[in-house]
Amino acid sequence: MTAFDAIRAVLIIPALAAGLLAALPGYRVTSRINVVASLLTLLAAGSLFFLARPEPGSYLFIDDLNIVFIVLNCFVGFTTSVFSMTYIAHELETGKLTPVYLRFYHAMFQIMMFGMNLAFVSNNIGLMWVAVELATLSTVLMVGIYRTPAALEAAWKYFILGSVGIALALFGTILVYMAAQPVVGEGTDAMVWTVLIQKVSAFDPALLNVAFVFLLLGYGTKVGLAPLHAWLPDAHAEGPTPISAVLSGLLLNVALYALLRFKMLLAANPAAISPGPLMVILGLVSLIFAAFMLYRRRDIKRLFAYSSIEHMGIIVFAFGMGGPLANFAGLLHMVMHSLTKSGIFYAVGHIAQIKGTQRIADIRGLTSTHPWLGWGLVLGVVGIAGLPPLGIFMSEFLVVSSTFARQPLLAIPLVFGLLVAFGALLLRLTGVAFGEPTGSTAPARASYVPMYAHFLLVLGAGFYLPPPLVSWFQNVAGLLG
Amino acid sequence: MNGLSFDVAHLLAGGLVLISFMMLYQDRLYSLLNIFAMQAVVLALAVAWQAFVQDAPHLYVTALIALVLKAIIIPVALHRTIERLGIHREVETVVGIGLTMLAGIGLVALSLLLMLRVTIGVDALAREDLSFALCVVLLGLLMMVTRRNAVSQIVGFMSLENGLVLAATGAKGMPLVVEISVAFSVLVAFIVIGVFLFRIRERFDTVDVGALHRSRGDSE
Amino acid sequence: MSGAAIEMSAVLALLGVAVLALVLSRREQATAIVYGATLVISVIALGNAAMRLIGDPAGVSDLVLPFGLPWLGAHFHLDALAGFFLVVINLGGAIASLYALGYGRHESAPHRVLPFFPAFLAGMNMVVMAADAFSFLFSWEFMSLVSWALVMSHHREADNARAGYVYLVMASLGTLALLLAFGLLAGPQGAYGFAAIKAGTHDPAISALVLALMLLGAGSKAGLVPLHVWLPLAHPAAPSHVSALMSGVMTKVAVYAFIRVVFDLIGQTSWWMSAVILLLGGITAVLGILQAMLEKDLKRLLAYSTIENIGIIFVGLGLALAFRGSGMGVAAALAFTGALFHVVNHSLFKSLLFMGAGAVLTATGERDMEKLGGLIHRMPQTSLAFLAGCLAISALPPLNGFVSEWLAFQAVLQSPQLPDWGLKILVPAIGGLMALTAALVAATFVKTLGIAFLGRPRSEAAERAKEVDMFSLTALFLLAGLCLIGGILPGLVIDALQPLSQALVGSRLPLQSAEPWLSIAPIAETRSSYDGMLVFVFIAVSAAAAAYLIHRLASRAVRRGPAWGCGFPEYSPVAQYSGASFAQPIRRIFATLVLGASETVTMPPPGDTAPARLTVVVVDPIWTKLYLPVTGAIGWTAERLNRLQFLTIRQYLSLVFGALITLLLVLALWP
Amino acid sequence: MALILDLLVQGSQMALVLALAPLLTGFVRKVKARLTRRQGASIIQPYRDLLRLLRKEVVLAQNASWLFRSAPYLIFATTWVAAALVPTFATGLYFSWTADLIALVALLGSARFYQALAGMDVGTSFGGIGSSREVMIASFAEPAMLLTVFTVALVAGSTQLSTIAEVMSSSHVGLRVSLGMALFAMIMVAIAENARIPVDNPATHLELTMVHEAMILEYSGRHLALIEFAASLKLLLYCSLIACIFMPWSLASAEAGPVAYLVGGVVYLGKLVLLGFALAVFETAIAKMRVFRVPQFLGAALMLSLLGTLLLFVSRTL
Repeated sequence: MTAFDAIRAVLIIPALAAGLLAALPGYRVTSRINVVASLLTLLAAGSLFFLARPEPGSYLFIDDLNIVFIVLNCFVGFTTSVFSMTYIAHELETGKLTPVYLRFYHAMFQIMMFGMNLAFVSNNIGLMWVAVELATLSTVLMVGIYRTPAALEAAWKYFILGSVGIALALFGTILVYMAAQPVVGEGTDAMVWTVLIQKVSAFDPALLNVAFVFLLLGYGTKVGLAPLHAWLPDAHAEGPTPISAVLSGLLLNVALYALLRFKMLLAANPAAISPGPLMVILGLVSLIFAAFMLYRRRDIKRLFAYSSIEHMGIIVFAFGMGGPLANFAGLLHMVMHSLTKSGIFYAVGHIAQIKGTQRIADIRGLTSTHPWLGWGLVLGVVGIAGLPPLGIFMSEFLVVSSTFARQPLLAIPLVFGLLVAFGALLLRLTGVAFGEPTGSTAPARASYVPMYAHFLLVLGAGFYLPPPLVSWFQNVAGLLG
Repeated sequence: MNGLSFDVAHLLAGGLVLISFMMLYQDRLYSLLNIFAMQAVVLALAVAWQAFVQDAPHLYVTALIALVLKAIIIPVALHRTIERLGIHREVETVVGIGLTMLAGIGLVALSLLLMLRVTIGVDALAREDLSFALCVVLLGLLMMVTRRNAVSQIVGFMSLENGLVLAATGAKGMPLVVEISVAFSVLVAFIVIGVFLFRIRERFDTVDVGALHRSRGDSE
Repeated sequence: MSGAAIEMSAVLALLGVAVLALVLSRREQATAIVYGATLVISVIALGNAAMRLIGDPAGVSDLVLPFGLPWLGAHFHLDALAGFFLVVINLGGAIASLYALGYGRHESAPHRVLPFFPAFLAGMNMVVMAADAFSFLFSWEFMSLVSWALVMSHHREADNARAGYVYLVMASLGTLALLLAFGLLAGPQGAYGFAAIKAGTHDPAISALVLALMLLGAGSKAGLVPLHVWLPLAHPAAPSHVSALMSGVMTKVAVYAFIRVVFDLIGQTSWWMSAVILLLGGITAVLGILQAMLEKDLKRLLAYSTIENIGIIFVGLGLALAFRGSGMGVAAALAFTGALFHVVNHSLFKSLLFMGAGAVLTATGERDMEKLGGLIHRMPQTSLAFLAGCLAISALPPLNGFVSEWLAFQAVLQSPQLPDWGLKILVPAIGGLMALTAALVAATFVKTLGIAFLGRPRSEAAERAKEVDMFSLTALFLLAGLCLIGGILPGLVIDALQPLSQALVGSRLPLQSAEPWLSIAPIAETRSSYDGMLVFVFIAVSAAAAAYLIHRLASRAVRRGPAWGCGFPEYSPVAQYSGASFAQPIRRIFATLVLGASETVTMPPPGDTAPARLTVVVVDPIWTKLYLPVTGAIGWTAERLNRLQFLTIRQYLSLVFGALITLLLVLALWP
Repeated sequence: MALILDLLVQGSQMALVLALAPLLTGFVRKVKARLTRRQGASIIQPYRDLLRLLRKEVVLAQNASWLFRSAPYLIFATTWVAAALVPTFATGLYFSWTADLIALVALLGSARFYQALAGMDVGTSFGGIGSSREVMIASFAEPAMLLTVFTVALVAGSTQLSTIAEVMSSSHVGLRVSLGMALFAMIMVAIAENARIPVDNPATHLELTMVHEAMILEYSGRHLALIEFAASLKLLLYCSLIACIFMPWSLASAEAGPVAYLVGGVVYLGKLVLLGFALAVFETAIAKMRVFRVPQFLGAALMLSLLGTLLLFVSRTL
């Protein structure tokens, strides 16, 4: 089998699974099928490493950049499916979900995986746009799945803002096509990324500039950059926790990936504005804004949603800075954040189920009552706050130090934001994990495997990055320019 | 390409912008819907003309969708929604109509300013189309943010999308145009259904701050 | 196996113990196993480091591990400086483990202490070993993190939670400052290795900025005013053997960081920088000891006195920097030696005192001195060891505290040769501050010992106190003995320190072991000399002789009788002088201006039998003037921004719209 | 042989201070009595008191601890060692380098430390008052003393008393403002440290005014004797310190031979008489001040000494 089959497998397995899951009743079977399908997808994705790269087709292709995203995507998708087995079982018992919705949920989960994988492997900016929209719509439906007023409102907000974002992104895409068309010629080729990146230097800079603004805002809405972030906290807070995990861990990455592709295009055109400054500014704004917003949060899932905004800010900032060090740091940070944040959401999901609330004020002393969950949360928050020995420390180290050496004035707000966010996260953590326990002390019926699997990976990365991974990251960092 | 085709395309595109302004001007929902239907018709014409000029038959599908869905079905659906939900008939504006118009003119100026930087290398038709499309998009957005009713916001969104379709069809030989327009129609349909299902009466602001305080863990 | 390799394997072993502790932390015998293991490992590491320091001080053994930054690897090294601080760390670690073998058995939640204690030791060792920016900061923050976990070990008390919070936030502020400093030193290419940094040249502006950042970073960990606020909260919150490590040893790791960067990495500095350090040090010393004097919580008092000692150490370092900058080699060596000597001393007697406080805590369950008293009868050995600690920290001969104090004063007396007038005038003034500090320290520890151990018990708990176990006592007397040895054989320590001073300030003091009668004469005997050994012998002999003669020739009769109560027959222990009343004169004189201390007396009206009240308020001006405003500002901003959480969709859309229009405008107006 | 001789000289000095101390106290008392038109006790009365006390039994408070009992010996020993190390009739004695000026101050400090602790041991309020006030006074007196030491040491370029004495007696020092200030400061400190009027009154037993006496209120018998002895040793120490620094005339230098030593000894006695007389006059001339005015008195000393140190730099290059 060639890599192309692997790519197709990555797309087809979820699609088939979606159909199957939509048809089958019964949660035991479906949830297992869900896991199996995700596992198969992961295997297919993993095989991409070892198989020879095919020539990029006009619709699908695989290169150093997107393989990172695909593998990460499938991995987190797999662990999430494992996590959602226990989680959804509990939701069924408490009657928050009915079997019908459960079927729907599993189908949607696979469709979303399909959409995201498609977005990654698509070599065609039009196709990529469609895929992103598909992924977004499927998550919208899942966010509203509880049908409480808050959930519906969150889904609605997500839907409207998302649609506007989609529209802007499309306009940007059209502009890129317009820019490409005179050089590349009419037809599909003018939308094939691999072709564009070769010829982009000849494109009309003015068109590219306008295009980038629309793309930045369009896909930036999905990345959750302030001030386009509004949908993100509520969508995380009101949807089922597995979806929160996937949103933070994956969907933001999808949009980020799209953004990066176009950044590379623009960077390759000498006459166009350099995308760096815009991204740096948006990143800083998001970071500092989110850092302050963390202080007044009362809902634990919304808290971590805002921390996702904060970290997306850091990542976008890093990519905006550019250069081998910063890009490396950005990639590393993205991977680490996906793993850590989804792990945190696994923990939070179980915690919320045990305590029967998401109000931070009602959750206390977890390390005493539920040591595994409590210390897991501590580990995750410590990691997300950028403390060693977890992986994010390394990326933050690189971002801050390299920035301060190049642009001291940019490093000050960066450090300020980091510190403010740290203060808020630690404040909440102290309340939740320590102190006199409150609420139910019933033992958790949860599988800690996904959570601790993520944390162990991040922990390992904090100590030691395997050389192949490193050279590969450096390679990609080089691609990003 | 010969002058005539250019002029016609130019005329139609300009017509779209004009109609966007008319929509901004309206203060009654029904007439707003009618004018939107009119914009859809003009869009359909423009798309059809492009199909004819670029002799790209698949574009006729897009034109047809525009005509059937946007000019007929959705306006009717919205009419019925308004009656069912008893939404009262005035367009609630955030800022005065006049101010909105001024802002609109500013937007038009801005988009022209942006597009005039584009080199003449790109063929003139595309260039004009783009600048007009940008105007329509921006005006649609402006409408969304200056109107309170859900309905008029949807209308704004759809006119924004009209702008997109215009741009897409204006871009010569752009693939996937049909698919994209279909996808968008689905989106719009979702929105309309959403409005209808969720009984979103006056505005998207159903859940005001007070409601948030109740429904979210984030209140003081 | 090279020195560095042995040291790092010790670190790995410690981490292994930590994991082991995680596994069996809830077992009964876990305490003995873990602390036994840490004791052994620390002793090995101690021996290794000491051999490096004495055996071949000039040599450097390097070690590169395939961890950390991929393209750089994790660099570790063991040179004289590292060796010295490793000795301090592992000595403290070993004795703390020994102490904990007994003390740990009283721990309420051992599973919250055992895993982190070895990790804490490992972290401190790693910081000192690290030879590149990444490994350094990694270990540094790791150290902060595990010590935070230890502070949170008694997390159910709300104060501890707050303490842990303030501590970790301040710690990460420090880490970020260090991060920026190393970012500057490493440059855009990211040359993070210490060797590379040292090789590179840094222009004055950069090195000034780095120094400022180091004062922020290392100062916040060491407890330099105004970054000291976390220290009196966090150190007491931890279990006592950990408090001993945090106060006695971890602050020294911060000092190490400062020395490593300022003396070793950035090279030459200009005079006003040392002036800044001197001022900060002097202010820190006085403020710290004043607050200690007014404190009634035994462990917090010790924490404040740590701040004071850090101040003295930084004064020493500032002097060394000033002299080095003015090319006065011997004077620089003198000041530097004094500072390092004080590092050793403080680590010894502060550990001793904290462990003594721990013993009191186990025996009585009280930290409030106003509830103690009379312990000298019930815990005589502990009291004796604690007395030794108090004498040492009050810089009284013949114990070690005096020697470093003496060296510091000798260094101050070199100031007239300074070429720069500002320093000429400043240094004696700082000397005055140090003299004031010394006097206040003595006063403070008279109070501590007198209130907590002497007099009559002020509470039930104090009456029922019992002497603590053998392990604790051994540890206490070990430290007391070391304090004495350091005091009577200072020459050996000074000689051991000379390689460092040679390496870092470029010159050394004459060989002390050559001096007659084990005396020390850092510059010349005609200038100044001191002989701890003889002083000790003289005092001992004359005291013993006096006692012997009197008992022999005069009388030895003793009769017990009631104390003279000014006519009152038997009156309650409450009537004794309390700590607050003991401190009152000094509070009125000094604290009124410095700490805004205020008394309010509420007298009941005549005829009313209600008691009169005297309430004393002492506020740390730095907390109210510096920290509260900052936190307030953050809260205010958060409140304002929080409105954005509750907008309507239309308003959110207008945000998007606004962003779009702004960017388009920028584009349109782009040149 | 030479070594033994040196040791002899050193030993004789130690014996000398021991012998002279009560005499000085007695002399001062006698002069004070005479100045107030009283007959006054004999000049050797202090010796008698000491012997009497030594022979008496010790009455200990019920809860006096080992610290309370060992403190007097330590106080006595430290003070004696300190006193013995100050050049009296000759400089450069064999062990003179054992402790320099700073170490002397510290030795006196430790004596005070033990005394304050002993005061708090029994747990009466008087002990508390005494110790608390003692450390308060010390917190001014000690820095003032150290700064005076700085001034002197900066002039002499040494903290070694013998060296200082030599430099001071040499011609090129001359008269200096800062030295004058140092002298004044040291005298004020000496007054405070020796619990003399106006800071404290060794004769009073009115509880509320006493400082030094309050600390030793519980002491009796040999313990009291030792403490009294230490007190008079301290007085002697300060006198000979002032003498050695500010009037270092005809101090015999090391190995100067018996004749020089003899001359030195006689001159030394003269200095003591002078200082003792001055002290007595001063004490009779003024009244005791309130405890909370003491800080102002000693604060003045502190300021004087600091000014002295700083003025050095403007006065003349060193």
